[in-house]
Amino acid sequence: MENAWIIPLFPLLSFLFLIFFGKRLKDASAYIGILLSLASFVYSLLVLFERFTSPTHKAESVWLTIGDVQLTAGFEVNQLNALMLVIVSLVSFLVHTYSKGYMHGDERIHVYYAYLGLFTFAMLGLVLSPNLLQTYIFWELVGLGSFLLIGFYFYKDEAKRAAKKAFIMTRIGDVGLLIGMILLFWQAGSFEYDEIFAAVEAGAISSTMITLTAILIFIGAMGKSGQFPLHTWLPDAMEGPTPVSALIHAATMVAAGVYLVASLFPLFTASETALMTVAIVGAFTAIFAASIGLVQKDIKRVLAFSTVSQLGYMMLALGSAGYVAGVFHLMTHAFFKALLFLAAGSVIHAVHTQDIEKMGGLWKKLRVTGPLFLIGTLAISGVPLFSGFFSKDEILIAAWAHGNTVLFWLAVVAAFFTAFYMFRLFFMVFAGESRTDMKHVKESPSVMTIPMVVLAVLAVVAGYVNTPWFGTFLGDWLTDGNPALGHGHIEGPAWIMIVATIVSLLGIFLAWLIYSKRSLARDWLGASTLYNVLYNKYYIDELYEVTILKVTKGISVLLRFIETFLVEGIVKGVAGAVSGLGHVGSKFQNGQIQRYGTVAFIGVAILIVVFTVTGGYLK
Amino acid sequence: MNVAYLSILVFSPLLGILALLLVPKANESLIKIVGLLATLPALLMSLVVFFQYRTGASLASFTEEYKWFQFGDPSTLGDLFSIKYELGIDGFSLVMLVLTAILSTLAAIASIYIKKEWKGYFMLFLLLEIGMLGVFAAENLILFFIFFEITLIPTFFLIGKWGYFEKEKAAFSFLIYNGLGSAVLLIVIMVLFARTGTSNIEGLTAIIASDSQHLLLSAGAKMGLLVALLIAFGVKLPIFPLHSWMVRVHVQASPSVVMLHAGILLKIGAYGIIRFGMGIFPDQFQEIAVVIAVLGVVNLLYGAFLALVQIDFKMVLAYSSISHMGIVLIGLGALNEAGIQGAIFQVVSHGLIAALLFFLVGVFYERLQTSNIPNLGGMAKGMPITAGFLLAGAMASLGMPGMSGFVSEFMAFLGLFKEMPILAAVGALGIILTAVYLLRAVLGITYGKTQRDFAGITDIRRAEWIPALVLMGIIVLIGVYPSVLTEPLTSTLETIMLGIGG
Amino acid sequence: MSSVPLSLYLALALILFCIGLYGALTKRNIIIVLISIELMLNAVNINLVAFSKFGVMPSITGQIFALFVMAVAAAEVAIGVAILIALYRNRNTVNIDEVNTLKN
Amino acid sequence: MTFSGELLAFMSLALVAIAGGVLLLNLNKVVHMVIALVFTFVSIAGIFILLSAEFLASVQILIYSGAITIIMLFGIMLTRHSETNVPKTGRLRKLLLFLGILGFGFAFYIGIYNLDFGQEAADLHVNNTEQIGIALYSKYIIPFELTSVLLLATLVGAIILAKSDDKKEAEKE
Repeated sequence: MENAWIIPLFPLLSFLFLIFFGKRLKDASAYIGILLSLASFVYSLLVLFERFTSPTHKAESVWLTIGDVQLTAGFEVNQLNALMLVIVSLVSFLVHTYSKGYMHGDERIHVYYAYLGLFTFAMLGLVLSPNLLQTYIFWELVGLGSFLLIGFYFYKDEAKRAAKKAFIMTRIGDVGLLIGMILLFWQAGSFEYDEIFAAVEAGAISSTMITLTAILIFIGAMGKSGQFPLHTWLPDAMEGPTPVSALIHAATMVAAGVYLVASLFPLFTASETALMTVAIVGAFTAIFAASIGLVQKDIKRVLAFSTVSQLGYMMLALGSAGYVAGVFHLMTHAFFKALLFLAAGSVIHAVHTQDIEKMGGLWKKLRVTGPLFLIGTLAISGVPLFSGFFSKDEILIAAWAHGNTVLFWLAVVAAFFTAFYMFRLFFMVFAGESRTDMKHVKESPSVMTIPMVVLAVLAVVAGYVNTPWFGTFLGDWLTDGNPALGHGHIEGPAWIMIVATIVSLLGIFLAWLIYSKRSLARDWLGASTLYNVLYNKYYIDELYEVTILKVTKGISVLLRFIETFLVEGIVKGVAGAVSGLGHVGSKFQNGQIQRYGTVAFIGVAILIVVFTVTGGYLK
Repeated sequence: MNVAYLSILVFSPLLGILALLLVPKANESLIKIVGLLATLPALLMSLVVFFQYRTGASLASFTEEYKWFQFGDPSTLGDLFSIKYELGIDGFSLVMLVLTAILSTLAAIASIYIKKEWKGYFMLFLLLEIGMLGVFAAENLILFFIFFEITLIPTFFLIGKWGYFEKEKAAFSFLIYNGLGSAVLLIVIMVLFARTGTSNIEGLTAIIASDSQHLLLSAGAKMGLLVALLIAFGVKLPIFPLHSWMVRVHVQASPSVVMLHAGILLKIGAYGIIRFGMGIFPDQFQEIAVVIAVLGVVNLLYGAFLALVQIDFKMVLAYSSISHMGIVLIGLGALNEAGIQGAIFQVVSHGLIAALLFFLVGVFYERLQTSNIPNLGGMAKGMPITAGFLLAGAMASLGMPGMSGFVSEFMAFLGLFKEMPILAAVGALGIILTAVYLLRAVLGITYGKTQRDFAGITDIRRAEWIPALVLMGIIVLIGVYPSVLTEPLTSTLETIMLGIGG
Repeated sequence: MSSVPLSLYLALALILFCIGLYGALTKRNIIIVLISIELMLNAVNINLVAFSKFGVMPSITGQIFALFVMAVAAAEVAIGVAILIALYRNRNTVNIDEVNTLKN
Repeated sequence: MTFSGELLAFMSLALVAIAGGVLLLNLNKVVHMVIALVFTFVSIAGIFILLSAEFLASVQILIYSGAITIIMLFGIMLTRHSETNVPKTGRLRKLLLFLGILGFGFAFYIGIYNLDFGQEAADLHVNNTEQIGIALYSKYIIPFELTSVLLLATLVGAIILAKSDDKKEAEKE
């Protein structure tokens, strides 16, 4: 565990190596990426196992000295970190492997693997950070990595726009995080998590300040985790290669926001307002994104909105003081969403389109992908015995136990939506007759299917580490020795579980009726206003377009006017004055000694008078 | 340390000028080689000092002092009213010296793009280097001023002769603005000299500090002098609204000259404000700290908003320089350790980043004859390495952690948030805007559909690798391991903080 | 003790000097300009002689200086008139406005 | 300042000197101006006597009232002076100059007003010429000799300048 800092270095090595020498390696560069990510995964596993038996390890050294203040850098392995390490490195390794098949033949594959390495490095570094500053550093690097990956197909205008949008939207959140972090620093005198918590506990920080900083930091989390209103970049980010979506938008980057709130959990619990904000934003995002997901036609966009919605769930859990629930869902979601994305990638790889209207009947063609996709869908819909069921249940209980009744019911509705749109997706892609020519559709190679199988297994079993039936192992372990994080398991009424099950089954049933059995017509949907509003994502993008963008542009144009007319005007004025003086001066130079004398004498006279009257300069 | 080490360091490019006199005018390659070689001694010597300092050597032994000339009767006045030739360095000026030496060498490499009259070009170039090195090594205000002026004239010719279409206009506006700035500076220096009888920087600092009763200079006069200093160096920095010359110069001068201009010459302004404004008048500086911070935020936002609507990439970079210099002011306005250190970091960091970006502009302008963003789209296809460097440079510029820009930006804001949180929050908007305009510009150039035929256009070539890699390397080094800079700066910072009394 | 104080002599010299200055700078005729300059020199002489009597260190030196000034003034007038005549021969004028060869 | 014969003499001499100066500025004919100046010069000689500089007074009369005025008159006679076609100096310039001189005079007046060193040389008038002679030939011998060189140069210069160019004259005719 003392050497846990090596873990992020493997992918960094991969990045550096591939950037400099990748061009000569061509396809072989994939193996380097895979090997190194495997190494960090294995090492993470070792660290996790070691963590079961030994206490938290933390090591730091001075990074930057500002006067008397020393900012440190180092790493920390606590329960949450160790768990995240494994999740991130595992998904990263699987995505590396999967990409070998998916990106096969791309001439820039070495660049792709280099970017993957950079991203994984940043994410692992983020997970290991023992203080806010280091977190922020890797937080930004994660943003950079995702920016590069989203914009991987740089020659497409959409990719360019999406990358730019992702970067800027998350940057807006980052500024919130930066401000919150700096304010916290001047209050607590340190960026270290433990010292901040100690200061909070000791009451050294006023409660308004706690609320303010917590909310500012949450803004950062909102940016990265795609919470409303900073969510718009996430669906657009689907322009990147599909495995990237699995990595970024399922397991790692978007989870970073949740992770941040989780690791600063004691700060949030110190302020009821901050917690409430997190819960409300989370619940609203959950239902908001789910409603948009109902009508999307792009397979990846559906998954993207589902991600946003699930992240909202996690935020709701954390905001309801359900630390374990949030982290638990983060973990299960990482597995089943990665599975879904990879399976979707496999579908896209096979049919070369992302429009679900053009798919259908793929169940028979894709004998491996189909069932795997189904497992993922079942897991996310919260069907009992799959991992999503347990974690979602925990969240609902937490929300109920915390007394957020309204939010609880919102979450239940969101769960219904989730089940509905996920199965709508499943039925439209796999069931029924194919709607376009599907003769050349072939199953993906095993290098792609094997990672999916691994994830599918995890999507099923991951839930059993923390169940009300077989013990709450995960929860106990996570909160062990840290009472600030709450109880390992929150007891809730049993009917919640039943309601959740019924709701999700209902959603599935409805989807089946409409999209598979077609006993309910769906033509009327397309024409309604509601449909349009949903399909256009509540016109949020357009709203930003006309408000923020226009205002910014307006200010810029205004300032440009100031620049051209005012500043340049001053310049011209000065220049004019100088040349005018020159003209006046040249009039004196008429060659007549008398005029020279006159001018010189008047100058001297003025000087003498001034000196006599003022009695000298600067007296 | 042997005598006259610093003098040799500062005047070593003179050797190159003399050598160039002997080289025939038409021998292009030889002139370029001599010009490049002439920058190397200063580089090596400054690096030697730097590493010696890092290993614990004292910088005091480098101080040189010779009698130069004197006003009045030496027997009665003693050392008063005598002007000495004094060179000396502390951590801050050492860092600036190293930066100057590095950028000069790299700019000499980047001078491959110069198309005509290489001999004159390199002679002026080396003269400029002497001036820049001297500015940072001078311990005496009058000597400082002389070196300051030495930088002015070569730059004027370098812009006016080897620039682009509107080079003359740019050169003249450069000269007028900076000439006015120098005039104001000269007045300040003369008043100080006349009142205190010394022009030694340390001596002045001590005298003004002991003059808390305002016997030598009234409080108002001190404030006036400080404001005059701010104007004089504000032109160089530049502070809004004294910036329009600098935009023109950035657009019109040739890349190698802009590398030095943006990298070093603008920094003289910051150096002057820190050294003289803050060093000599710490109490007055404290009084106007808020104004400085507000000016910084205005600079930051103003530059950023204007960079947002520019079409020419060079204009974007020019306004981004204004915006980044705002961060220097923000750091100074904070007036605490974090802020000042951030400001100094920003000085160094922006020097490197601006040099890198302008060098890259030179690289693709040479090949594509345009720097208009709409004409350039999709460069990553034709020139992937250049595009990669450009993207990396933009990331450094917008403050990506792991690169030097982040450290400085972070510390400057860290400082300001302690003193004026609300102003700092407004300034933090600039961080977003920086990302927006840089991405808009750089993605417009590198990403998207290819706008033109890249057939036959080579990517970055042999010699061009060196500046790009070296600059990138230093940027990352500072970003990852900032102690490389903080340690030399510690003593300087302590002195400044002592003066402020904080 | 003399009953006329130093300041009166100096005031007289000042008035004469001012008159001379005004004449030298406004008159168009070169001869008058020359005469005005003589007047200014004379005013200076008064000062010198006055200080020779009432100065910090009264001595004969002031008078000697006045003597030198007179010698130089005489020389100056001689040269001035010579130039005037040469000028008149070439330009046929004594108007100072037309003497502007300094311009080119 | 008590009333005495000395003061009366000073006042009248000063009055004449200033009047001469003012007339110099305001008379129309050049010859009249020169004559006005003679009065000034002579009264300055009187002032010199009041200041115990008898030798200087005589030199003043010899050189200024005699030599210089005569040279001037020669100069006037050798050139033609038409009062009609001489353009007047600009009013603005005159005004500015007048103000400038007024300020200048005012500033100096502040300086000399009530200036008094409290010391007075007592023996200047005793053998004045002798004293001057001794100083001139001992202490100030070098300037004295230089003055002679200057006068010689003036002599030669004046002749060369004023001499008509024979060749040109010949060509003209």
